[in-house]
Amino acid sequence: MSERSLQGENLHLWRGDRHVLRGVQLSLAGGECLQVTGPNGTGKTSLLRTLCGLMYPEEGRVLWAGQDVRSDLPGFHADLAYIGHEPPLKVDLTPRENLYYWIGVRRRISRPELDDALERVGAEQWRDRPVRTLSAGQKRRVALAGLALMAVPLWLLDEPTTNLDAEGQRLVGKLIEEQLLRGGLVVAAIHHELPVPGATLRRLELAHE
Amino acid sequence: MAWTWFHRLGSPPYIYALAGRLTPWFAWPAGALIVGGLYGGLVLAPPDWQQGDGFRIIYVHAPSAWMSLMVYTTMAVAAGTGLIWRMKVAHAVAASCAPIGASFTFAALVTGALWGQPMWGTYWEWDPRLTSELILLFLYLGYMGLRSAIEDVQRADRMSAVLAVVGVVNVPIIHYSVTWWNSLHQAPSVMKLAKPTMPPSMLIPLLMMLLGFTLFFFAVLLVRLRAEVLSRERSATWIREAVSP
Amino acid sequence: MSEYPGDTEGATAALVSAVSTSSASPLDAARLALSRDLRLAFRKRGQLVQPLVFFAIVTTLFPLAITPELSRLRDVAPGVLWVAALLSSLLALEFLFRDDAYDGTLEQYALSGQSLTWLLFAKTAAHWLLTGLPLALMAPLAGMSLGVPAAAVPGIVASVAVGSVALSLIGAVGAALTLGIKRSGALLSLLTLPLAMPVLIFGARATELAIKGGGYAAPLQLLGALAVLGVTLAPLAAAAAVRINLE
Amino acid sequence: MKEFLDMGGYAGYVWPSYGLTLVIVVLNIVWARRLLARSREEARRRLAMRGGAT
Repeated sequence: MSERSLQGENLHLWRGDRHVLRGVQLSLAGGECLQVTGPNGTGKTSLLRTLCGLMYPEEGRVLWAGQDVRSDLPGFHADLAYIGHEPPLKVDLTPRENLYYWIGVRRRISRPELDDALERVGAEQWRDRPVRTLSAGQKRRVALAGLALMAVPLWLLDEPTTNLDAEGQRLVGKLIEEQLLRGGLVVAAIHHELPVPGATLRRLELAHE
Repeated sequence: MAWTWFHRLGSPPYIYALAGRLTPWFAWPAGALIVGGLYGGLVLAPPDWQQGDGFRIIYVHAPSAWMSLMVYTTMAVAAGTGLIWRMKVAHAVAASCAPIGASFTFAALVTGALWGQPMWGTYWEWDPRLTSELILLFLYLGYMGLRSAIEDVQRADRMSAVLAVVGVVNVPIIHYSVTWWNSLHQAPSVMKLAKPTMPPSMLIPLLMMLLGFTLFFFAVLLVRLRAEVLSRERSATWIREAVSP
Repeated sequence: MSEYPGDTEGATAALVSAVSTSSASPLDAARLALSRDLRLAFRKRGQLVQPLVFFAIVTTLFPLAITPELSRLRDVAPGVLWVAALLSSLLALEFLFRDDAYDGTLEQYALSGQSLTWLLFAKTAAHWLLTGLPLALMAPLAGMSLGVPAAAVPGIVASVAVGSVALSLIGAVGAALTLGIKRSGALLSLLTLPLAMPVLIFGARATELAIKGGGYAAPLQLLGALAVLGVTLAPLAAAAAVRINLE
Repeated sequence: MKEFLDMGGYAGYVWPSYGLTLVIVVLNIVWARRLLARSREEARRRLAMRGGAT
């Protein structure tokens, strides 16, 4: 089993007339967290979507465990969790139902496992209410529960602390810390500081042209 | 390396220059063949024993109908190539094909109707060939509609490529089903093309027209291709040379 | 922290085993994708019955437009039923992927490690269960109002049921292709209807033969062939289109 | 000549067919050339804009 690692080699991405990613290099090993910063519109989201294989870079490649991810996309996807700007939740379903379907498509989960995860993010009071009645912060917490439930080594998080109160932000930090302790990798696009210990934290600053 | 030619075909500056050089090599023979075919078809070929001079519509109807199918197939092959190898030039070819094909499909429909009036006594007959041609026109219009509805050129390329491939799988099915449907409801059509018994004086002009139209398609395609390649490019250096007056 | 399957001190090794042993089988994944759509549809029952009501209204229009004479309506009944079925199934298509694209579900499907083609097939199956099957069950009722004899009912149900499989699949491709486009309704029809014409031809013929009391096996088999071809190819095309849309 | 133009009584069908096809052929040439001219113009404009910015 090769070492868990994520590399981006010389990534170039164009969106229409804009050269969004201009030769981005990154390398991340197990137990490390990369914090991607930069003003709006500098390609943080595009970088995450390129890393997870949704977007095709015009040049360069992404390596997972030393292998080009294009050679086995489903295998790579089974190893990663990507949470975008909006938590991927159905407003007509409850948090419990949401997680049951969302995570269930990827891996088998038991009911107690699911309830534990929801309890962990403080959702036991409202886990059976339709998501449309929840606040933005509560939705974000459900997404965090899903993230934990996926049990995958690579996390790609786009602004994971948006809409969260101080306690919620600490929860994000705690989850990331645990993920790193397990030898997992985290790439987070974020405006402010991630609340995790600095030793494992690395930075990538994106800037405008 | 055996694959060099393939990679070179994917290079926009190379294609832009090549298309410019090749255009006259298709345009002039196309012109000569069409003029020759017209003379042969209108003047030299004898009137048909059954349809008289009315049959001469074949010399414009058949090439148009041939174009409608050939261009669609070319478009789908180019689109598929673009999808599989993520080749921008192939998408540019597909994008260039659609308006040409649609216009000739329209010509095939109208000339078919004009031929139908003296043969059937009505302009429109639900003849399988004409019905298929009509559906093909809808397919072209759908393709062009989808393309124009998507702002981003690359996304438009790839989305419409999927549609072109789906469409080309459907064309034979549509043709078969329409023929099947027609055979239930009426006698076989009078409009028979390219009868094996056609004398050479009739057949040769037809073949000239078919080949002439095909070459004409490639000539127009090459001009359009240059435009499409240009609009997909961002690298300034070769464009500056290409467009400097 | 007991909710983590591999959450022990020894970290990496446990995580690896947890991931590799518990991934969902393709069958489970498809079952979940399908049951999620069914559950969502039953939460929004209003949208569920709209295509059916539309079908009923369209079939009512024809007697008003042509004649109330059942003997004459019987002749046009196959065409009326099939055009109405085609349009009703089209009506529900715009929403097939729209919500999922909007709330990120499609993105998660594409990144789930499962085959996107397969998951979209499951979604299309759900769509058929929610529109095609009810239409097939309703078609005989509409047929009766057009003077169709009771003996034709099995033939009508069978042909609409099989034909609507093909319609759902063709529609799924159209819906996926028009995902990123605002006000895509007219374009969706323009893309989908020409592709659906063979289904209309064979379906109407099967219905006609059923009404006349003839053997309708041949057109029904052709419909079946179209459905099989759709099953094998349409989800692939839809998945390609969805991926492009996520780019 | 008159006989040729009459097309054995089919003139009303033959000549419009040829005419329409000719129009389509010519239009294809015109449209293609106009498209190329326009995208060259566009490319030149883009170059000028980029040149002005840097």
